[in-house]
Amino acid sequence: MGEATPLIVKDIHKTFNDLEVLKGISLEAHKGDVISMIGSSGSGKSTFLRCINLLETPTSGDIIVHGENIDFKIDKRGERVPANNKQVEDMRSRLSMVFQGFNMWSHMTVMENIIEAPVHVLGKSKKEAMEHAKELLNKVGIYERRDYYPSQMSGGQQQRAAIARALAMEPEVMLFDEPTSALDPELVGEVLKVMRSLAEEGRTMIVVTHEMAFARDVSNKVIFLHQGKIEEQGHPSKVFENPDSERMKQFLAPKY
Amino acid sequence: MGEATPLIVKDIHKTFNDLEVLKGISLEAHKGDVISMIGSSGSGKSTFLRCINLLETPTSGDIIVHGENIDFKIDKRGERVPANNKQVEDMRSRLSMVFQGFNMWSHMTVMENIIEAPVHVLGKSKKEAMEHAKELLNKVGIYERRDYYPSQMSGGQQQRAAIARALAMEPEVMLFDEPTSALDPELVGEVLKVMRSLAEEGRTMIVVTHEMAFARDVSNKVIFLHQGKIEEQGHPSKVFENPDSERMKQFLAPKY
Amino acid sequence: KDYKEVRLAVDVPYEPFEYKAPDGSLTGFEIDLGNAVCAEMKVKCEWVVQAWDGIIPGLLARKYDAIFSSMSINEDRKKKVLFSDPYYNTPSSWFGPNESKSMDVSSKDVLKGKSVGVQRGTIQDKYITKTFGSVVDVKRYTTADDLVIDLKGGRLDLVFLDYPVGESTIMKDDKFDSISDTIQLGDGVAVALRKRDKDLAAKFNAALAKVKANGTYDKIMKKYFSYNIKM
Amino acid sequence: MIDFHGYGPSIFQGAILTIEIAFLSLFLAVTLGLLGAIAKISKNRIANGIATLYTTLIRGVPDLVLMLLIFFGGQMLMNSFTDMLYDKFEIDIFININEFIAGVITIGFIFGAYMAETFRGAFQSVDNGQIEAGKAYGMSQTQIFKRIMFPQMMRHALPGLGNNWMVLLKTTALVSIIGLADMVRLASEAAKAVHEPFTFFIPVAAVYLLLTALSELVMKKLEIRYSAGVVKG
Amino acid sequence: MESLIALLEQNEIFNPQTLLHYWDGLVMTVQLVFLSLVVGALISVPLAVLRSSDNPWISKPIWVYTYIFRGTPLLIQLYIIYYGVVYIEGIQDSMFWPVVKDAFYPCLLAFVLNTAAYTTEILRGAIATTPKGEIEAAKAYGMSWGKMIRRIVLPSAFRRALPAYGNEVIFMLHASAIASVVTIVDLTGAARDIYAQHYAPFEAYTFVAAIYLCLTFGLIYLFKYLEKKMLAHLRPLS
Ligand SMILES: Nc1ncnc2c1ncn2[C@@H]1O[C@H](COP(=O)(O)OP(=O)(O)OP(=O)(O)O)[C@@H](O)[C@H]1O
Ligand SMILES: Nc1ncnc2c1ncn2[C@@H]1O[C@H](COP(=O)(O)OP(=O)(O)OP(=O)(O)O)[C@@H](O)[C@H]1O
Ligand SMILES: [Mg+2]
Ligand SMILES: [Mg+2]
Repeated sequence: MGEATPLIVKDIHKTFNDLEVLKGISLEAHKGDVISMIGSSGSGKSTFLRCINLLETPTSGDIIVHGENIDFKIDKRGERVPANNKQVEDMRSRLSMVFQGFNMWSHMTVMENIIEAPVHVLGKSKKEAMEHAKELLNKVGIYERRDYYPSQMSGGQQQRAAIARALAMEPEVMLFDEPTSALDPELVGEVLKVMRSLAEEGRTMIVVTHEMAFARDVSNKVIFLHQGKIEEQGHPSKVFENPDSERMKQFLAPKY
Repeated sequence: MGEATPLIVKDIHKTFNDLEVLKGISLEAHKGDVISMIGSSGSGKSTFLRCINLLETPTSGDIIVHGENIDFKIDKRGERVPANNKQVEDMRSRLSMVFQGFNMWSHMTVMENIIEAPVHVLGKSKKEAMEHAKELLNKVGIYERRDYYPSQMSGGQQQRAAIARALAMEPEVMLFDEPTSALDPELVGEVLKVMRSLAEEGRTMIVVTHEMAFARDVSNKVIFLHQGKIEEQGHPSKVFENPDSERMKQFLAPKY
Repeated sequence: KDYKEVRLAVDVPYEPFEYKAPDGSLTGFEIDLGNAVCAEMKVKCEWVVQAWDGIIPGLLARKYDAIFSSMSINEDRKKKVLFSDPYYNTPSSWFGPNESKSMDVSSKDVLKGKSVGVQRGTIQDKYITKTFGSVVDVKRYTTADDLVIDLKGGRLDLVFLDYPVGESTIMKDDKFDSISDTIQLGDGVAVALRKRDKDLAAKFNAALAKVKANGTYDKIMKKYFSYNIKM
Repeated sequence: MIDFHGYGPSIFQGAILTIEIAFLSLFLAVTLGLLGAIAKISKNRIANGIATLYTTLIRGVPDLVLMLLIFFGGQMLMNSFTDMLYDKFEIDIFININEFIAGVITIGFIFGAYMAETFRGAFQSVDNGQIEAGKAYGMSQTQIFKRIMFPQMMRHALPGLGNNWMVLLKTTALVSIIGLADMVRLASEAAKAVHEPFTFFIPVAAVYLLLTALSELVMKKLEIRYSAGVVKG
Repeated sequence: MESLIALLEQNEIFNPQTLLHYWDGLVMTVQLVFLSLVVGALISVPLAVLRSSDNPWISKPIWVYTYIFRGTPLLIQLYIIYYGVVYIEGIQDSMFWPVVKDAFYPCLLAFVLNTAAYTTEILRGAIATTPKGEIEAAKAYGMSWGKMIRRIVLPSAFRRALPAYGNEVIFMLHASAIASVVTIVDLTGAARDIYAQHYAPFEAYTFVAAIYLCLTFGLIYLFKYLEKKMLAHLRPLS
C-alpha cells in the first residue's frame, strides 16, 4: 500500500434531537472501489453521505480522508463540531459530492459552475480550469451547452453538468446521493451511462441509489442499510443473489 | 310538446383570431336528455360549452333557450356581441355550469356559495335559499361541511359543492365541463356517483367528459367532436360499439 | 482663545434684516453689519442658515459660534445663552388688511376667535401666547415669509411681527398695513453666544462699539431704514 | 418657457443636491440593510436582537420625527460625547452634524431598516441546496457568501430594492424641512418670495416624476440583467 | 394624582401644559389620519374598478392620476394644494373659502388624494388577481356586471388587499407628520412647539417618537387581527 486509503469511516453515529438515525456505520473505500448504498427510504443513506463530508457533523465516530483524521471539538453549546474549518474545507475539496437535486449554481453558466471551485478553492488559473472543464464537458457529452444557464437545461443535462463539476475537483472519492431519482425516467439512462464510464475509469465512488441494476452491474461492493445499521454488505453477486439477511430479501422481493 | 325544448343550438361557428375552432355545431337537448360530449384535446368541446351560455360569443349561429332566441348585434369594433345583457343574464340563470376547476368563490363558505346566486340573481329569500341548499348538500353528501371554506376541502368535496351550487339555480339544463379531470383518481368516483344520481332523476345535462364509462352507461346520446365538427353522434351503444367514423374508432382504440 | 473664524447663524428670510437674493446669496442689514463687525474683529465670518425654532439649540450644539439674527434679549433666553451688548432695537406691531385698521387690538373681546400668525419661538410668539393665547387662534410658523404669505392669502386675520419686517414685506402691499401703535418688547437685539465664550462676547462688544462710533453702523442703517434703530 | 424670476439656476443646484442626498443615503441604506440582514439571519443572539430592535423601532416612527431627532438631538449626543473626550482626555474636537449629514444619515438609517427586511427575505430565498453545494466543494464561509449567496440574493432583492429606492427618492423632500437647500426648499422659498406657487412647485414635481420614471426604466434593465439564468414562472 | 401633578409641575418640559399640548396634537393626528384613510378608501374603490377596465379611455386617466401622486413627494403635493388653492380665481369670495382657509382641509385634501392613489393601485392589483374561474362562475350564474363586482370581485379583492393596505395605513400615519409644516398642530407640530419653547430637542422628539411607535404597534396588531379573521378562507384546515 504505497498510497493512503482514500476514505475510512469508523463507527459513525448520528442523532437528530432524540432520534438516532445512524447507529454505528463503518466503511473503507480503497482506490477504484465503487460502493453502492441501498436501503429503504429513511434508513439513513443520505445522512451517512452527508456525515462523510461533514454537511452533518456525526455525533461520534471518525472520518479519515487520505490518512488524515478529521479533528472534532465540543463547542460552547456542548455540541460536537469540527475543530478546524480549514481542515474541513481541505477535506471537502478531496471528496466531491453530486446531489439528488443537482444544486447547480443558478446564477452561473455551466462553464462558470465547473470552474468555480477549481479556481476559487484549489487556486487553479482560470485558463487551466477552463481547459480541464472543456475535457470534462466533452466526457459527459454536453460541451455544446457550456454557456447555458442551469435553468435552460433538462434535468439529465443538469445532472451531467453537476458530475462534470464534481470531476473538476479531481477528487479522491466521489459521493453520489441518488443522482437519478429527481429525473424523468427517460433521462435516467444518460446519467447512469456517464457514471458507468467513470467506474470503468477506475474512480473511487460511493453511490446512494435506488437503481438496483446499476448497483449490481457496476459496483464492486454493496451496502444495505436498514434503520441506521448495515444489515448486509459484500460483493453484489453475493448480496443480490444470496443475501443472509431477511430484511434484504424483503427489500429485494417486490421488485422481482 | 307542451313545454318548449330546454335548449336548441343551431349551427354554431366560433373563430379565435384566424383559427376556426367550431365549424358549425348543432344540438338539441330535450327534457331528461343526458348528452355526453367526447373528443380529443383541442377539438373544441370546452369552447362549445362556453358558447352555449355565452362565456364566449359564437361568431355565428343561434342559441334558443326554452323557446327564446338570444339576440345578437354587431358592436363598434365590428364584433358580434349579445344585444341584450338582461336577456343573457336571464338565460344564464337557466343554464347552470359546473367547471373543471370547480371555481367556488373562495371568500365564501360552502353555504354562502350555494345561496349566493339564488338570493342575488333569482331574488329568493335567504331563508328559502338556505333550506333548499340544505337539501342539496345532503344530496351531494357534504352537509356537514356547509361552513367550510373551499380551500379547506378536498377537490372531490369542492366539486360536489359546485354541483350543489349549480342545482340551487333549479336550472333547465346543467352544463358540465370535464367535472372530474382536475381530481385525483380516488376522488373521481364520488363526483361521478352524484352525477349519475342526477341523471337518474331525469335532469337535462350536457357533459363534456373523458370518462368513457360514464358516457356509455349514463348518457342517452353521445357526441364525438373532432376538429370543431361533429364526427359521430347517437346512442352510446351505437357510437361506442359500432361507430361509422374512422376517427371515432381511432379515438376509442388505445383505451381498449 | 484665538478666533480665526467665527460662524454666525441667521434665520432667513427676515426682510430687511437678512434675506436671500434670487441667486441664493445673503443680504440685509444684519448681514452687512455682521460682516463689518467681523472685519473689525479681524476674523473670517461664515454665515450659517438656520431655521428660527432650532437656532438656540443649534448654538448650544456648537453648530455655529454666535447668533446674529435679530434675537431680542429676554429673561428666558438669558438662561440659555450669553448676550452681547444690544446693537439695535425695533418694536413689534400688529399687521392686517386695511379694513382692520379700526380694530382695537388691545381688547380681548375684539380679538376673540381671530387667527393670528406669529413666528414660532420668537418674543412675539411668547407675548401673544401669554396675553391672548386663551382667546385667539395662534398659528405658529417656522419662517416669517410663511406667515406673510398666509396673511396675504387670507388665511390669517392678523399677524404680530417685528415692525421693520412687516414694513418691508407686508406694507409693500397697498391692501395691508400696520394697524396698531408699535409695542416695545424685550431689551433690544444682541448677538447671542454660548455662556462659556465670554472672551468672544467681549470681542463682539468691542467691535460693535467701534462700528457704532466710526460711522460704519450709520451708513449700513441708512441703506435699509429711513428711521433710527440704533441702540 | 416658464419665468423663474431668476431662481432657476439655484433650484437646479437644489435638484443636484436632491440627487446627491438620494444616492448617498441609498449607499448608506444598502450597507446598513446588508449588515442588518446578515445580523438577522445569523445565529448570534445579540446581533439578531440589535438588528430586530433597529428594524422595528425605525419602522415605527415617522421619517420626519426621526430626522428632527437626529438633526437636533444627534448633535447634542455627539457633543456630550466630544465634551466627555475633552473632560477626560483633553481632546478638543467638534464633529458637526449639519443638515446634509443629518439628512443623509436619517434617510440612510430609515431605509436601512426597510432594506434589511428586503435583504433578509432575499437571503432566505436562496436555495439551500446551492449553499450546500458550495460547502461540499470546500468553499469557506466567506467564499460561499461572496460567490453564491450574495449574487443570488441580489436577484431576489432587486424588486424590493427598486421599490425602496423610489420611496427613498421621495423622502428626500423632507430634508427641506430641516433647512437643507434641496430643490423643494429652494422652490418653496422662491414661491413665497414671488407669490407664484404653481410656477415653482409644479416643475419640481415634474422633476420627481422624471426621476421615478427613469428609475423604473433602469430597474427594468437591471432586472433583465440580473435574471440571467432564471426562467420566468 | 395630586402628587403626580406636583411632580409634573417640577418637571421643566413635561408639565401639564405641554402634556395637554401633546394630547391635542395626538387628537389632531388621529383625526387627520383617520379621515384621510376613510375618504381615500371610499374614493379608491370606484377608481380601482374603473382602473381595471379594459377600455383605455377609462383606465388611462386614472393611471395618470395614480402615477403622478405616487411619483411625487407628498410634501410637494401638500405645498401645491396649501399654497395653490389661495390663488384660484375668486376662491376667497366663494362658499369654499371657510373650508380652504383653515389649514386642516387643504392638508386633508392632499392626504386623501395621496392615499387614494396608493390604495387604488393596491386594490387594482387585488382585483387583477381575482381567480378567472370565479369571475366566470359569477357570469355563468347570471350575475350582472355590477352584481358581480359587488358580490364577488370586490369582497374577495378587499381580503387580498388587506396586508398591503395595512402597510399603507402605517405609511399614512407616518406621512401625516408633515402636516406640521403648514401650521397644523399635530403630534409632530406639538413636539416642534415644545422644542422651540424649551430648547430641548431630545426630550420633545423622543417623546413623540414613542407615541408614534405605540400607534404603529397598535395598527400592526389591529391588521394582524383583521387578517386572521378575514383571510380565514385562505388557510387550509389541517
Ligand atoms: N436535519 C434533520 N433533522 C431531523 N431529522 C432528520 C434530518 N435529516 C434527516 N432526518 C431523519 O433521519 C432519517 C434518515 O433520513 P435520510 O434522509 O438519511 O434517509 P434516506 O435513507 O436518505 O431516505 P431517502 O431514500 O428517502 O432519501 C429520517 O427519518 C429523517 O426524517
Ligand atoms: N380564448 C381563446 N383564444 C384563442 N384560442 C382559443 C381560446 N380558447 C380556446 N382556444 C383554442 O380553441 C381550440 C379548442 O379548445 P377547447 O378548449 O375548446 O378544446 P377542448 O376540446 O375543451 O380540449 P380539452 O379536452 O383539452 O379541454 C384549441 O386549439 C384552443 O387553443
Ligand atoms: Mg436520501
Ligand atoms: Mg376543455
